[in-house]
Amino acid sequence: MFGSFIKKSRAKSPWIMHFDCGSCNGCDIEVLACLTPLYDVERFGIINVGNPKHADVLLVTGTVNHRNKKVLKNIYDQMPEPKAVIAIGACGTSGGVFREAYNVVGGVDKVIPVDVYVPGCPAKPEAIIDGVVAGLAKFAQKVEEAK
Amino acid sequence: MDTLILVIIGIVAGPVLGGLVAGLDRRVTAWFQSRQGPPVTQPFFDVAKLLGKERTVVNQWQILCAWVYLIGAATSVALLFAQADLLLIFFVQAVGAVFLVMGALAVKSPYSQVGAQRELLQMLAYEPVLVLVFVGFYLVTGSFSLEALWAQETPLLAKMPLLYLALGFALTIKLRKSPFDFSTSHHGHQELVKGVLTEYSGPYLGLVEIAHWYETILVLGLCAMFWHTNVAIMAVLVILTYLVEILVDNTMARMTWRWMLKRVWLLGMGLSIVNLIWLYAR
Amino acid sequence: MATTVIPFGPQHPVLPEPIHLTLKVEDEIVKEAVPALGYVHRGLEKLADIRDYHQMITVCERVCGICSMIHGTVYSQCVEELMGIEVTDRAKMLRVIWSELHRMHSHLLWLGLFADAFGFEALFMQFWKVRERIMDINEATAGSRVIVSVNIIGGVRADLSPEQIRWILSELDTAEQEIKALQDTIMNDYSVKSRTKGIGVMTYDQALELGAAGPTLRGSGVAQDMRMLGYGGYESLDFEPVTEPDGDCWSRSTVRFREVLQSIDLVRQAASKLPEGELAVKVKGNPPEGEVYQRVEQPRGECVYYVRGNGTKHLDRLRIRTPTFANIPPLLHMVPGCELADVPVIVLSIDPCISCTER
Amino acid sequence: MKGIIKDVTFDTVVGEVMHMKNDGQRLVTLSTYQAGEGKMGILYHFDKELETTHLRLVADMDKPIPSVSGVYFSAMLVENEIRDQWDVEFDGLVLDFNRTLLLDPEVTQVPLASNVKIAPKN
Amino acid sequence: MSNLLLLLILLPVAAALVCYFVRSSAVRSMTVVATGVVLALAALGLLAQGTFEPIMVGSFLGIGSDFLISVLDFALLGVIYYYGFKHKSLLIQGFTLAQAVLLVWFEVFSLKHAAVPALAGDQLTLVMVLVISIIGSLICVFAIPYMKKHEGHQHLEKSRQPRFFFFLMIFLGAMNGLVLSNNILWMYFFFEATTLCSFMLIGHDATEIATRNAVRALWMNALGGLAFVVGMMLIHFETGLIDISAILAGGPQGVVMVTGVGFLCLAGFTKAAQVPFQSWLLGAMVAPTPVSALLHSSTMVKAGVFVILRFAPAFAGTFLSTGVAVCGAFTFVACAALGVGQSNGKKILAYSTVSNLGLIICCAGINTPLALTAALMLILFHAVSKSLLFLCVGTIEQNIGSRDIEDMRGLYSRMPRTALITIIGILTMMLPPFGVLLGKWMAIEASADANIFVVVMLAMGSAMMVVYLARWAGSMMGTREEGTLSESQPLLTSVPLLTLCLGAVVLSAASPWIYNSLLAPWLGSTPFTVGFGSLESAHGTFVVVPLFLVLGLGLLYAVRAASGYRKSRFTPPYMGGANSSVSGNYVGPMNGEVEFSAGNLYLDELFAESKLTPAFNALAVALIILMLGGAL
Repeated sequence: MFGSFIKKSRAKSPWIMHFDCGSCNGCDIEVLACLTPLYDVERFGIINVGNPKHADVLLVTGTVNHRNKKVLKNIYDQMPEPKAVIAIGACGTSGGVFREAYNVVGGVDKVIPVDVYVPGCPAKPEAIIDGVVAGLAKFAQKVEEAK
Repeated sequence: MDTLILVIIGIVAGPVLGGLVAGLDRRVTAWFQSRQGPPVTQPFFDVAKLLGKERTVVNQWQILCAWVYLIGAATSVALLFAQADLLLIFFVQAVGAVFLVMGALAVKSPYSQVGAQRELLQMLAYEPVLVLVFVGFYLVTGSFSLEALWAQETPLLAKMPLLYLALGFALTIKLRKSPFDFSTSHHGHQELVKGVLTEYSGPYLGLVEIAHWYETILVLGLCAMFWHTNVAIMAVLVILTYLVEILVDNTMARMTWRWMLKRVWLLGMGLSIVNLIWLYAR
Repeated sequence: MATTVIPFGPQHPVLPEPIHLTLKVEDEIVKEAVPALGYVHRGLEKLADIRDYHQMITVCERVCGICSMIHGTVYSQCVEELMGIEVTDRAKMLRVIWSELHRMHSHLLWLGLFADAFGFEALFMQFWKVRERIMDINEATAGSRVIVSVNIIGGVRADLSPEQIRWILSELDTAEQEIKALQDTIMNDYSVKSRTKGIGVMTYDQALELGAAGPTLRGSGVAQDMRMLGYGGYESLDFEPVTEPDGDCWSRSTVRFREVLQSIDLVRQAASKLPEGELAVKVKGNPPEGEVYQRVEQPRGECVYYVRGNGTKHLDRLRIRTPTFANIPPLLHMVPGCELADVPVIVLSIDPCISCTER
Repeated sequence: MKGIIKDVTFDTVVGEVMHMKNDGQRLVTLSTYQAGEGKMGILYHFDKELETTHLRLVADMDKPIPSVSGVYFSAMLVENEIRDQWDVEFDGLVLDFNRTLLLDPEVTQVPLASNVKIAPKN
Repeated sequence: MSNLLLLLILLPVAAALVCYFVRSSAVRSMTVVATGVVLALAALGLLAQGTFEPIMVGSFLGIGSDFLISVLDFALLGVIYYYGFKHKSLLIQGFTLAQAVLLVWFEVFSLKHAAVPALAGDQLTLVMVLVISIIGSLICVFAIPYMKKHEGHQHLEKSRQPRFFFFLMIFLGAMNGLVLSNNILWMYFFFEATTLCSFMLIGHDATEIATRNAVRALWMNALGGLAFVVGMMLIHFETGLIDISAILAGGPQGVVMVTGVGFLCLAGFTKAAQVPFQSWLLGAMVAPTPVSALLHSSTMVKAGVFVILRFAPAFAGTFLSTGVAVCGAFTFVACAALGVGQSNGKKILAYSTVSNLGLIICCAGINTPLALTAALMLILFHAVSKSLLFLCVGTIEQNIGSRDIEDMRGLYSRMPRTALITIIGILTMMLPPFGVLLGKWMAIEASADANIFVVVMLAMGSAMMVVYLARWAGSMMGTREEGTLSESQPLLTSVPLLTLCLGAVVLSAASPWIYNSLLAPWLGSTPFTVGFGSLESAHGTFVVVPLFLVLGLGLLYAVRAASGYRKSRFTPPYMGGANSSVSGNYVGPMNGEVEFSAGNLYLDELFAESKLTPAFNALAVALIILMLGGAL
């Protein structure tokens, strides 16, 4: 019984952690806007924790460059399972407008596995919330498969 | 036998009530911030999720310390329900608090280290105030045991109004509310990441959270003792006190420990001493 | 006395963007702060080699999402000056309106983050609530909330109808009331004052010597605002630069606070003076050889563009110096000696935009 | 380009900058561009009461360039950036990041030197 | 009976002579261990026989023992004067001369020479004898391997260990003598003997700083000796008594007598290193660690506390009593505050000791049965825990070469055994259900009846004590790396450590029964009743055994959970995402490796030793003058 409660709780309490990888800030402020009164994601139990050790979902905005790819990998490794990664915006999914710049590695999936891609330049808060929901479904599925 | 039943009630009801209080707290806070906020049962989902997460630690001391923190907090609530000696309740509570700090000091993380130091300073601030509150209690009832309270005919608040205010300081610190939320904050945005809790993760963070619920019940229980003659007024007093806590939390910035030490020592101790002198003189 | 070394960043909940400061603290007093950058560096100045001068607007707008409008404006102005194009007055005034809206949303966003830096979450929520009005205006008029992308070389691509302008003005009236109500809260609150007054002090002379820019400079009492240069329509608007004398975090936040109100006023002025005319002039050919140096006032301060053309459709050199880049040396000056708890407050008080800084 | 432009050389640059400082000028920034094979142009932009002054230094890239960070601390950051982007050295840089301000060891090419073109990544 | 008593006093003296004259280290070790065992057994034997009425001591070789003591008194004073002369200390010379003059006048003109029973033993004495003989002996045993290593570090040409153990052993004898004396002159003699021994031991290493600190200790204690003589004379002047049990039976009798007791208390203050005399004890930290352990936990300082506690009935209910309570409480809070600012492990322990002694003295001043019980409890449990901690610090220092608590960070990874014992030792100092906390609980409950200053100072002090102890214990925890060798300790090191550690825990658990059998009969009225393994009083209840069971089982469960750590994934700590390959380090500016470094908050602007000490000293002097003046 407790096991099923835990399973249910996972979907009800996704704690997010936002990492800005080299974004132009456009997506970042939209992620923050999700927390604010208009969108209020805390309704769904989503909290921005800012510490990978407490987080369930990693939101990554922006392109990966040579310096922050290590940070990104490190943060991902420090998150306890089960976890999901959501790449936000054109840059996070593919490198976007910067993809040919000399210090750019590319999208987030060049470094860590990504579960959900949220498009947009910048992605709108609605899209980000939708992405988190899709991510939760993904990670419920992952937990099932792991059994 | 009655005591045993009360203790069991305390141990079981403690986290349930504590979780609900935390849920209501988030709800009211959201209301203050023009938001809707999560469902009241949200803290239970959070903790259940945490308990189901992968166990990751930096070293094994953290596991030990998280458990002892929980055990200490639960024991202190049990003692509260057993109507034991107030000082004893307080010292047992300190066992948990000290272990939480030691677990944070055991890891090589600067955030957790600094957070632990700040947590110790918080203890330094509220402990003397609490002891003085208990001394006031003794002066009124003639005993440090909670049992002695029921023989009193007038509520304690009438005789210890200033001590109740001083207790408010201790309460705010213990509940980790602004302006005293610098060792760890309920909100993630702090210069120390999550301070003393930075390195506790997954199930161990869940344990710490449950222990925190116990502590909430402990301090609210202490507040409730100030109006023991009437259950309705007791409830109103506790609810009012907690609302004031949330109000303060939402209308104050986070302060520094330097500010805290000066204010709590001067104001908190000052209020206590004035009240105690009055009690001695009586 | 034992030293604690604290890695402040690159990933840190207080920092909106990755930057790193190695803080050496004793008794929580910062003794030394060494920065590390490059976590956001993409190298987009070099993209001028493979994107033509029209495409570069898109890139320049993404130097920073928060001040994207003004990056687009200054880039367009540079190319226009290089190519000798005169933009219509209507286009100039429309640029002013969107620029000032951008400034407002940037400042409101910053005020929220700043409140969050000293743990005043309720205030963060309130500022961001007001800010949503501006975001709505952006979305309704330009089709996008953050990066409005209205600039093109030679003018703007979107227009404002009289109804839209009326609606914008009425929204701004409401916003103004809400902001003034918040002003009472933030400026007179005891806890806010004690966390910001006297923290991170930089005097008038130091601010000039360290090359501070924007509100950071004006917070130290230097009346310098690039809009006084009178570029792109500002020459016909009436305004005084906002300054505060103390040079501490409180001054800098007050400057930004008053600038929000000033921007509302500027939008009103611009709307009332909005002339009729074409939105954009036709642009032909490539930028000729030559160099252009342009400075504009962004929400974070003075932004400098240096552009060299070489006669091809690719620019020879595009150099961007953003305000935060100029404000990092002052930051390094302000941090040592403060309390650890004040570091986030001081760091945020320069309104860091690392994405700008590192491009 | 608006504003007064003065040419300086390796020998006079620090003295001129010092002169500007004594005049109460604010160092805005340094701009760089390619000035022919093996040479780069550096512009030192100054501001006083919204009036702009530029110092132009055309430098050989294989020689250490005199640093002005001793005069204006704020030049430290931009000189480090130039060091990263052009692989030039500065003489007397107060805080030398040694080409690590923006770049990591993985980046082997010199970003802004003209003979190195960026190949689009796959 | 009296043979047992003589054994307790004279056996150490004999052992001391053997140590000094037989220069074989094997014989010396044997002697020390054997003496320790015999002393411990003798103390237990004395305990088994229970309390005894004052008894006379006969004569040696035809010389009356009282006369012998008098002669030895002057000899001692002579020796002390010699050292004062040698180190050019006018203070020592002055105080000693004054003592000698007063003593001559007292013994020759004033004293009515009558036979007075020299030795007596009540529960207080028995507890003290147990503490001295068992804990003191353990420390002496610990000293054997310690001194070997210590001298190994020093590269001495000729071992100075004979001298060291000579004084160590004499010390034990003198302490036993002190607590057993019933004749106040005997007590004075032993009091002075501990002064001399401590001087010798503090200065043992003969470095410049050691000598300087030893001289300081000597002049402060000589001042105490002078106060003792004055007190003794004043008491005799009013009551005509030098029989302690008779003095106590009489209670306070007039101004002069109470003032005399006040001077005895002052003597106790100097010996117990109360503010403003704390500096001698801090200076004593230069001595080898067994000396610190001996001086701070079981003997020297306890002598001061003992004197005050012994004479507590003689000032019950007077203003002096309140004065003593306030002075003690002040020392408690002042030294706790000074301890917060310290990073030197031995200094922390020193301040914590002085602070706890202050608490005991405060209890003696409160002077209710509850408070006196608290005092005795504290003496017993503090001695165990504190000596354990000193020995731990000594062991750690010999291994890592530092006594700074910052250097002990993560000590568990290097010295798991010692670190664990130290952590347990610290926990027994500050947390329930252990004995020291039990004592502190009693003290606070007792203080609620006293005045408000005492209450406030106790509340502040106990909070500060938690701060500096908790952070020390916490920072010693650390990760044990795979493949590190388990730590090896010599038998003579590990036996005392383990015995004391076990003792601290087991005695705490047994505290209700210790109270019942040992402490309760001491006072006429019993403040506590024992039920369900808990101590109940009118003030409140401390559920010792249930708490031990609940917290103990909880701890066991937690330990079990922690030892299942292999099920958990080990991750490096969070470093802003910039972790380097070494745990705790990160990649910082210029892609450089930045090493982990953390320091405690010492609250320098609030708790700086250099700023606080003069202020506290001045306040304490004022309080002491008030205390003595108030008695008049």
